[in-house]
Amino acid sequence: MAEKLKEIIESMIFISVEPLTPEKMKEVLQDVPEQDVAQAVQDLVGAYAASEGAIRIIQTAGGYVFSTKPEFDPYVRRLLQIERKSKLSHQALETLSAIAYHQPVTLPEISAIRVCDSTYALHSLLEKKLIKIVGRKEAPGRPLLYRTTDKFLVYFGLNSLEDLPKEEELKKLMEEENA
Amino acid sequence: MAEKLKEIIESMIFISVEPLTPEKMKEVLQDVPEQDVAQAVQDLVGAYAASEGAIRIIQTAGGYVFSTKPEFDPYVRRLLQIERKSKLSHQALETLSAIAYHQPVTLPEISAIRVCDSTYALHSLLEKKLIKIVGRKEAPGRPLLYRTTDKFLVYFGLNSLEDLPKEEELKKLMEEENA
Amino acid sequence: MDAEQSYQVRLEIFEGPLDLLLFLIKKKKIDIQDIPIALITREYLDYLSRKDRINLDREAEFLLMAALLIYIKSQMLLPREQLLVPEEEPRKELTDRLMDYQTIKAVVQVLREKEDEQMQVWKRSALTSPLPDEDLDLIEVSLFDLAESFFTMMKRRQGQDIKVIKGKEVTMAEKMNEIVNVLKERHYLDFLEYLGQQETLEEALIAFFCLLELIKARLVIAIQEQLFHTIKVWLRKEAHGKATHG
Repeated sequence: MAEKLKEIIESMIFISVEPLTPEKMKEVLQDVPEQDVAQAVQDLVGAYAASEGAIRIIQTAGGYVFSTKPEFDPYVRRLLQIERKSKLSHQALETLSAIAYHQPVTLPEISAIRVCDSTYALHSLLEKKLIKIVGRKEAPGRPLLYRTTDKFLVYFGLNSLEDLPKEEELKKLMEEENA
Repeated sequence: MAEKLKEIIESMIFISVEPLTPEKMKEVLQDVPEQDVAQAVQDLVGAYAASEGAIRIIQTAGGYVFSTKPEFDPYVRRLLQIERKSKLSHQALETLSAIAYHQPVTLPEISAIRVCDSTYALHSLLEKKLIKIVGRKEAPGRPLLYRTTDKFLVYFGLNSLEDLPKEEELKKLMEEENA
Repeated sequence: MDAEQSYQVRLEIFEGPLDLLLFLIKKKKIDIQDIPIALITREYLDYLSRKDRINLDREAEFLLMAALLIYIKSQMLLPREQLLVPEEEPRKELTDRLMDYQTIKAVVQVLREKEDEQMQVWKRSALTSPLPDEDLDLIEVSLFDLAESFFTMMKRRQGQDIKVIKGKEVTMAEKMNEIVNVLKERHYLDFLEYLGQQETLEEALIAFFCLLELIKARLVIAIQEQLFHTIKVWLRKEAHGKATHG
């Protein structure tokens, strides 16, 4: 094991979500002398620091963790922003499902269905053009009515709203889970 | 930027939760010629493959992602205190195979191929997000159609559905089996 | 039966009728393109008669295949004026299905190997990112997620609504009569389903106690087939007359 000690520690730091502490390392590498582990960690950190690569190992919160070098921050940020935009959050998904099954529907109605204020989620769905405003409801305050768009159909690979799974179909599948 | 291209891509792959696709790279690196990006990716993957380190970059689901090398599996599991990753049941795997080779496909079709009711297996695959609903079949009862997901590719370390063994390869396997 | 065969048999847990058929075909060294139906049918039925060797949960599927085999056999015994073209051969569909299933079995093998490989490889799923990741929690959104999200939400809502106690007054006697009448009409009652149909929590509770009373009075019989499964309630036969006046 000794000759691979540096790499073993590398794999452990890589996979840890929290900074990997020397105590944790010790738990896994029980038979390895403490000073050997300490030396291997130092070698590893040094090797990454000396390399030309974009990642390094930093010591923080009493442990070790991989991080990108600061100079790559702009690219990382740009990437994360793009990834963020292209995904639906749980909030958005729940709001979208409420609209899909109840359309046309108003914001207060959606919030009532979800038992949760849905203003933010609604805006993000409008921005993504998955829903649209189709008019106002003849009700006190004349709230705006929302419907799903054609983009919604394309996003979920539907031909029409008729294609949405029916309650019975879903129920059958969900019951299997509890069986 | 050019001289740091390899490292920029490295930082992006490192930070990306899902396999980083060339399209995503392009979105961030708008002005960089496509072939330069492709070359840098190849250099980067090669450099990691050649290194002694514990991590490498693998190509899966049409993108790139960091992973540990298989030999460090015992240490990672000890660290995470995981006995073994749980495998798919035979039922689920057989159903998944039928879907992979016949997609898009309906539940009755899958059950017919297996001569075995596949509702339960289908649900567990949906829950694991290894398959997804992609629409309805234009047939009596308009049954839902299923397809494998990107997570399916990642799970089996495939880059695309093209990577699934071809008919001839399977035939060879079957002959060996019957020999 | 020799020792080797019994050993083999114990190892086999057939995944379905096709799996069993393929096993028999291999054992008898039969050409899949030219299956002697009479022989394979006999072998297959032989296996079924030793039921402990197949997965009993899917007995119906195994029996269905037996019926299909017998059907093919009878078709082949019918006198014909001319030879059938290969496509009309009743064995053709069976061969096709078996071939198809054989492919799937090979795929399973390949995927299992790949799964084994991937089991030893670790990727990072959670990362510390400089941006708040509240919007990053969904990796893949399918139509199923959308629909499931909706129906789960509705279920959650239903759970809340039942806490609202409405004004309707129901007595134990009324409820008991209602239950007995339902049982007479439908012969049995799904316990959970019935409770779920009650308009208010109060009414559901009354129904629950009524059922307990009826069970205690031995007017009805309640059976839970499996742990955590629903309970079914039947009217006892001897109770039919008595319960009318309930």
